[in-house]
Amino acid sequence: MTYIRPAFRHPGLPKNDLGYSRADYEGAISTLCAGCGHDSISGAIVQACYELNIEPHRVAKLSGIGCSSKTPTYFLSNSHGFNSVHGRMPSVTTGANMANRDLIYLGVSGDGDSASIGMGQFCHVIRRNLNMTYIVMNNGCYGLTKGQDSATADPGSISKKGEPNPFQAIDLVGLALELGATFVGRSFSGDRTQLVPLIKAAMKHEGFAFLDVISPCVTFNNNVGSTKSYSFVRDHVNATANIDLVPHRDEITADYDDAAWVDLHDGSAIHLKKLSQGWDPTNKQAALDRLQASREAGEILTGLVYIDTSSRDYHELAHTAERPLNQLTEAELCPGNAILQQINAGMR
Amino acid sequence: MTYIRPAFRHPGLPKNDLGYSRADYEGAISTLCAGCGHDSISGAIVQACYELNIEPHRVAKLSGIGCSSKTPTYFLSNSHGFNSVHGRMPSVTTGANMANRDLIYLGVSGDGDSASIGMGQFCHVIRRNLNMTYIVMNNGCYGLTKGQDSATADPGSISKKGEPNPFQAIDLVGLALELGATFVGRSFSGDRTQLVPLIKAAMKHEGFAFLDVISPCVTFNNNVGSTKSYSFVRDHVNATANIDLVPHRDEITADYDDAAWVDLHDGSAIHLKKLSQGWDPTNKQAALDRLQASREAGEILTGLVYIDTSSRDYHELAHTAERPLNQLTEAELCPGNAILQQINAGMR
Amino acid sequence: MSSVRSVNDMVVRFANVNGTGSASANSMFSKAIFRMGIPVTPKNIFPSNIQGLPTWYEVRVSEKGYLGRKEGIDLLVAVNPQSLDKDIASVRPGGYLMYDSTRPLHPSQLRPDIHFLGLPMMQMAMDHYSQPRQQQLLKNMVYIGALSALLAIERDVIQEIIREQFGNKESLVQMNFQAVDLGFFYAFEHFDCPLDIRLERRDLIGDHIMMEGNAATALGAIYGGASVLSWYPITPSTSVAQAFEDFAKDLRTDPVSGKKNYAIVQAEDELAAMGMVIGAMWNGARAFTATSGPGVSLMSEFLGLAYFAEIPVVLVDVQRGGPSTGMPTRTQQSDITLAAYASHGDTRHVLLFPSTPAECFSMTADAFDLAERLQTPVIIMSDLDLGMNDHLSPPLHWDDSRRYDRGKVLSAEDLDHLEKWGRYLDVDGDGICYRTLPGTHPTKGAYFTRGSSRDEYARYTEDGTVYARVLDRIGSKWDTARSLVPAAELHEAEEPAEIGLVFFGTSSYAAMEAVDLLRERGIAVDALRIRAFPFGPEVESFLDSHEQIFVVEQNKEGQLRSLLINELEANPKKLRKILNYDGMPITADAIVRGMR
Amino acid sequence: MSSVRSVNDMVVRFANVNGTGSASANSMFSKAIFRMGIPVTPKNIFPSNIQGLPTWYEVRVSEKGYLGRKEGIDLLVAVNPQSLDKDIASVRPGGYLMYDSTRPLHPSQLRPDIHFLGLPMMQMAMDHYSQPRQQQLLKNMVYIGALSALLAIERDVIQEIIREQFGNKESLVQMNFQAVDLGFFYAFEHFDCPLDIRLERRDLIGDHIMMEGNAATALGAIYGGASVLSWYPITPSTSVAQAFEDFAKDLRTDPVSGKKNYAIVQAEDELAAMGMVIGAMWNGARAFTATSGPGVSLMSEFLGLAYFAEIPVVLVDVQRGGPSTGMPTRTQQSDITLAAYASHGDTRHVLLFPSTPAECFSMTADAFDLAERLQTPVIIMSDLDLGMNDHLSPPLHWDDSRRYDRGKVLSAEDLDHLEKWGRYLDVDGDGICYRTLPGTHPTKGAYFTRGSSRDEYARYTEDGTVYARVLDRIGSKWDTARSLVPAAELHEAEEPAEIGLVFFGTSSYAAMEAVDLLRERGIAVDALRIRAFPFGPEVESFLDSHEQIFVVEQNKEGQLRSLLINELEANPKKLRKILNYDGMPITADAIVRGMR
Ligand SMILES: Cc1ncc(C[n+]2csc(CCOP(=O)(O)OP(=O)(O)O)c2C)c(N)n1
Ligand SMILES: Cc1ncc(C[n+]2csc(CCOP(=O)(O)OP(=O)(O)O)c2C)c(N)n1
Ligand code: SF4
Ligand code: SF4
Ligand SMILES: [Mg+2]
Ligand SMILES: [Mg+2]
Repeated sequence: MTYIRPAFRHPGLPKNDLGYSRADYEGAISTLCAGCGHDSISGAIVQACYELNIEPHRVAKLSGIGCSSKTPTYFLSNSHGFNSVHGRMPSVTTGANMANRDLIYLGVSGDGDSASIGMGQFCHVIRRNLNMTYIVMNNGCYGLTKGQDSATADPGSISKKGEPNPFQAIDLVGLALELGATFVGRSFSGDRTQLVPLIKAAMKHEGFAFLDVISPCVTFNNNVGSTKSYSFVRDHVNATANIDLVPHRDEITADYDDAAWVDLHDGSAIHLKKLSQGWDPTNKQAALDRLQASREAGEILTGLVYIDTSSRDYHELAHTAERPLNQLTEAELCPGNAILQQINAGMR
Repeated sequence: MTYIRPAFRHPGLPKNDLGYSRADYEGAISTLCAGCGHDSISGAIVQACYELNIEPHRVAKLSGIGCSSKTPTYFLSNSHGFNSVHGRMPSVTTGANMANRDLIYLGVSGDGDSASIGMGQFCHVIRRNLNMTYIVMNNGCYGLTKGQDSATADPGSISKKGEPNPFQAIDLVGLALELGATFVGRSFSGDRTQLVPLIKAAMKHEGFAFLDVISPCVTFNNNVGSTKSYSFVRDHVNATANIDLVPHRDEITADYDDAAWVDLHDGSAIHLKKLSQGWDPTNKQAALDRLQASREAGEILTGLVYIDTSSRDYHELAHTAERPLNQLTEAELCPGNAILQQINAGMR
Repeated sequence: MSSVRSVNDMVVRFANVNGTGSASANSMFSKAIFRMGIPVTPKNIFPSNIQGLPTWYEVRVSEKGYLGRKEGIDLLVAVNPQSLDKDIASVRPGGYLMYDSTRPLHPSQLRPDIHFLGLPMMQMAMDHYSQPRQQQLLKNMVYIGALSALLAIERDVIQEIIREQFGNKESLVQMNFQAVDLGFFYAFEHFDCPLDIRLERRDLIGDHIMMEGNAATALGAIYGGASVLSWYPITPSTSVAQAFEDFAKDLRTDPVSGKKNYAIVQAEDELAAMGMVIGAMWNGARAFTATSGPGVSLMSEFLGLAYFAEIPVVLVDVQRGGPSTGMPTRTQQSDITLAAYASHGDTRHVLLFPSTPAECFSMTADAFDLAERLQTPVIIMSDLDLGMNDHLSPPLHWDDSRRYDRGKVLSAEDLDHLEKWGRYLDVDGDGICYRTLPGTHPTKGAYFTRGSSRDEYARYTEDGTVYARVLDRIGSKWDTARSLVPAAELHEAEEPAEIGLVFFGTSSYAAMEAVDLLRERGIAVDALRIRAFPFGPEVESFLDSHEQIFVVEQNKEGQLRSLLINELEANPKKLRKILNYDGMPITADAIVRGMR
Repeated sequence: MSSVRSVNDMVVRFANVNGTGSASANSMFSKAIFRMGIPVTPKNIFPSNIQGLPTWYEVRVSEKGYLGRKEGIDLLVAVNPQSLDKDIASVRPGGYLMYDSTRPLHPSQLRPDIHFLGLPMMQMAMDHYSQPRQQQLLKNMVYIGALSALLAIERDVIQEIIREQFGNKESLVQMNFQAVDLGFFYAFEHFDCPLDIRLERRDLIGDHIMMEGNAATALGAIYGGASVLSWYPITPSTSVAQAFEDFAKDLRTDPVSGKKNYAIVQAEDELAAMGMVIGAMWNGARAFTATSGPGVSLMSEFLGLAYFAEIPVVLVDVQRGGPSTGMPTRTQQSDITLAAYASHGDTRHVLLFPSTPAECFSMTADAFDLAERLQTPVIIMSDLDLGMNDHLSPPLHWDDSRRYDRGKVLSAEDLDHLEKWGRYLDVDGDGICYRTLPGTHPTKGAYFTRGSSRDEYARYTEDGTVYARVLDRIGSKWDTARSLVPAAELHEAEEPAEIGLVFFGTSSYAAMEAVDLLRERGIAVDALRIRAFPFGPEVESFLDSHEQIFVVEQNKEGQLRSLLINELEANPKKLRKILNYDGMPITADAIVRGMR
């Protein structure tokens, strides 16, 4: 926001090493549905930045379009934000990073924004190993346009009754691994104990860090089979063909060690499988196998799946100067008329 | 072509079971560079269709933009063809297939057309398991725009001297597997003995059949290190900064059993690794592992990598009527005024 | 304090929080007035958000049948504390404010110049219902009940509507009856009902229906024979696709096999959606897509391909507030320039401008005939106001004797009898050539479709003369199009008028009302409702025959006016702009002001 | 037979097969004439293919310095059997045809009304060189040698050019010398040299240079301070990016670290390319992209975002033959409408129209100042003819005292001293607001950039009044733009003229020649070369002060004319179209014909 926020802070608030309180990392009040998983992730981002002792204004937060892409307004209000167009956050972030390699880039997107319209840009930003954290708030649907299926797995699909979504689901974690992403992790919006450290690790990674965060949409439940608990609502909905009632819900949380079944609002559940403590995330082949295995077991693997500790980011690969390009002086940019006259001479 | 081609055929020409001669599957004369790998693939397509006893007019051939995408003019001149826009062949083919599920759909694309601008559509046509054969003529560069690097592996990269292409190469075979393609194979333009059967198998597959065919670009060799043999030419090129000389070259061929090093025109070579005879292409996990292994060994795996023999195509998944939609009668399409009046009544 | 006296002539606005079930209750209110035979139009003014933000429902009741928006609110039902102050301020002097008196108003909020009607909605709901969700929903029915007392809405009409909605679920029916009665009797006891703004049964509706434009568009596609839909969700066009799917399930499921005589794909984006439409049309099925501004921008390259390769396309553009993401839940008519000339190079596309659900239906059905006849894209320019709000409309009608015009498509038999054929030969002199469908004939009629330059036999060429000749021939189809598209609708004043008013789409409601207002002031105005681009001769002569012409549009630059000037070579000096682009539907008053 | 007498005034056309090394030989021919101080312009007419198809190289020589295309070929060098018949037919009566007499012509090919000059090119090459590749290349030098004898090109000039090209590679130098001599002496012996169309040294070039527009554009970006380029290959814009990379390697590599003071990404497509430009400009680096029509169509949505979110953008559109893929290797000026109004909603973009390499350079450099000053996209409208052909041009110049105008950007210090700041507050009344860059200040100046509607403080809003106010303010920047863009260039006739000729870009060469041709016929014409959109007052007064105005364009619909009518409210009746859209550059004769 461009207006200066009320400066008053409770003196007693705890501060991080830079002297910032948690509130310095917060944003505007969320306008998402009460209980939306996305808000939990925003909270985790605030916590991670606070713990990381980041200067808020050194972060640039970018997003596409969707409920998920709205969240940058709800954290880091002292950071510049850019709510671009649908599915195009990766290219805008790439340009921003090309211009100034010194900022911390945090990209937020949704499963529709990244796995459908943004698929091409998602694949190519990985290929360039752009130094950024890329969070997909994955609810398996198009929230802002009222709940159409997205191309990613529906977290509720395991307990689904009746006809499943006919098409292949795209697993963004598997895709990122296949495309050579240098940091790949997955978590669940409600599992703050796992999520905060993952976000911190991602933001510290030198290169492209991808986080697929499962984040239930409390409002659009495209899973009719398992929704008895809503009979009253659903009667209204069916009757009026007008989904305009949103029951208030509490945030879903899950704090677990190894594996856990997490109940979703629609009464369905997802089976989260945490990578064991001993897991070595630097072994690509193992990561691919493990992922494939849990898919076959119908589990959703969470945790830090893979990291390339020797990652070299876009600028290293491209041999860009250390100093950010947006800080080059006019003298450094413009060769001057003398050289131009030599060039003219070559054209005669 | 819309003009009737010269009807004269040599009486003695061999014919297939439908009574068509090979010439009935040919197209206009190629305008590609002499020795271009793409022409070899066109030849293989002609051969495959001839051997498959396909009625030429039951095939619809579609492409994007590029040298590779020009090839549909060079085969099956009795088939309708559609040279669409750059990177969008998958969506146009999807629409065509939705309209008429009874034709045989052959999509031809390039590595630029599919792995860059067309990446999103490539991923999503796989997801829908559209019943089509999708051939990428993969030369690792943008031929028609004069040889810029593409996002796929450069076949010449193994012997490359000096600075390699800095970015991750996209392996379309690995990508297709990850996205759940039901038929995935790779071959080399010069290996007709392997290629023709693969194309036949792909065209018989019920669902999305992907073939990554390595197809050297004889003209744009972005690999300066290994091109001594061209010193004369290259002198001119450097001197005039004007790549306008195209040496005539013979098509590169390779017929091999297990593994082979194939020399390319630029003096570099690619290491092709053929899947052994005993290979079971129905095991996904094995396919993923095998692919990963050969990547690490710096080999390019060729052959039929994976097939899902129980594949159900888009129309089966979507429960579309058996009869092609473009053959529905007006009576079947239009509910008539009586029903409309009932609908009106409901709106009062 | 002065109070407003009127029968069947008022603006009632509901201020709610979105996601609280108010929409269904509010629509019952309009429905009831409709059932009482009184012309009514509701408009949703909703946020680009799912839950918790202010949303308004504005209902205009007009004995004279004026269906445009009107300035000034006579009665406001304030259910949303967030927007309460703004809502109180929006009531016009002498008007009424009904509020939830469960929490009393702050004295500072009590405007002296309006009437306050306190109704303890939440309290009553809590007293009678246990579950919070029931309380929330039925609270809405309580104020509906109170309104029925205050405005004299026939109670059995409301009951009838409730019955229809909840059908066999008797428990729900009773629950809602009770809630309505609670409100009704509370109002009856506490206020002197009915107010002097009130309703009286009339017979002014005739056989008209109440329907959203998007649903009518979807039905038009069904009746027009569309069997392929590819789309990507975007407000305000999403409900076109969803309605098409619902109708298709009912009307297009094969009775025998139970399989679908249609195919719908939710595409990965708008580019792909348009690609699928092009592929399906090329292959002989009727296909369409629906989107809004951002989608049309993304489809630009493909629209150019369809124009130049001469492939039929039907595109529905439900316009919203631009540029860019703009105001996704507000209305505008600001994609006209883009739609008319989309894509690089010299292109020009056929546009249709519906103003009522009935026209959404008929024009969409017609669009398929036009597209296949002309072998070019046809774009239906609807907007959020028309598409997503209930509109009073003439009933939909289909002439069963009508046959689809599939345009110039050659069958296998035709090909057998043809001496020579070229895909792009203009044999009939109307600029339109004969096409063939894939798989038609074993040896004849195959050709190569491309976006690059080709000769009359579809052979690739770089010969400039041939290229220019092909461009000219494609251009000549424009005259054929002019003769086929729906003509503009002329409304002449009784006495000869020097002033002309030109408008299209949803501006028509306010524009026609403005014509009456001006007549009452003794100003004669001829009105012309544009229904399509290219413009017919009637438009040209209208421009010629008037000294001063005002063009009413809901965009900033006067985009239709530019089209008129470009295409009809009209002198810009005599065409004046009347514009509204704040995202709310234009009003008659604004038009009258604009003409001063 | 009549023969054509002329000195330093001719059209010579080379007919080759592409991919045979002819381009370098042919360019030596033009270069030699240039070095002899005679005005010359070559044009490549090449296929959309890499090898084996016909390609032509057409050279106009004009003592008077006319640099447009001219109809009628005086001398044709026929090296391509495929196109031979067509080539023979293209020579104008009395003209010359030089052909490869290694294979004799068929008698039927011998036109009685032209002169045939048989040169056994291939034979001579085979006699003297062993390797086939050498033979193919040096064959080209043989005909260059023959031409030097026939047209009296100074032999040492040619040798000088060969030396420059092959530099230290003495073996090559000698090989080429020899080939030239072979041709020279053969011609000298067999024909009476020089012909009556011939060349004579002059001093008409002055300090002019010979350069391709795309290279000049790239240099303009270097001098304009661009440090970020994102692009996607497409003919005819590809060489802009490639030249930028080459220049950057030389001029922008950090002397100390050897690292790059620039970043170039070959994007995955044009949408991404534009996204990267927007991201980089938002972050304070000067960035640009170059594309052609199809790319601009794909960038439409992003251009709307940049317009509405007010982010500077520099886009180079090297136009080619549209619509769709059209004629990718031919020239047109047919993206004007698209570029001016790209994207949905009410948008309008600043356009610059260069006509010479010198202007490609200066306008590209200026575009960055304009874009950052106006916080909006600026589009440079070049075309294939200007971009990919060598043009005679004034030398490039840079004023070292000039400083970049980075527009209204607040530093940390500025922010410290600011009481209150809103990203979209129009404090100066010029419609342009102060922006901040990410990372500037710990507590002040952070804001949220979005394509959706917002208030003056960048807060999201759905308030229609605020929304309309913001749209109006953005619109008001247009007047500021008008005062900043380069003014149109007026060429007044000696005596007062009633006829006005309006043109832009590459149409200018032929248009200025046409003005002279008309003067010779006693017709006075005032000429106006448009250089930018929005149009300045000078354009308005030019339209007002002429009875009859002809607008010359290389597109089918008269797109610039439409802009003039829309934006200046000019009466269409007095603006007549002179159009050429066959993909070849327009000629003076065509313009004169068009004015009849
Ligand atoms: C070009 C374009 N097409 C469509 C839309 C409409 N739209 C807005 S958000 C959205 C999908 C959002 O889904 P997702 O990214 O999963 O976010 P979520 O709301 O589920 O968090 C769509 C299709 C748009 N804004 N722009
Ligand atoms: C929208 C668009 N952008 C760019 C181009 C220019 N273009 C033509 S072909 C091509 C790349 C072709 O590469 P590939 O698909 O690998 O085909 P190849 O020529 O290598 O066989 C490009 C970028 C275009 N035609 N359309
Ligand atoms: S609709 Fe779903 S995703 Fe959007 S805010 Fe509500 S709960 Fe979250
Ligand atoms: S440029 Fe390369 S890809 Fe294109 S035709 Fe020539 S050899 Fe083939
Ligand atoms: Mg989502
Ligand atoms: Mg390629």
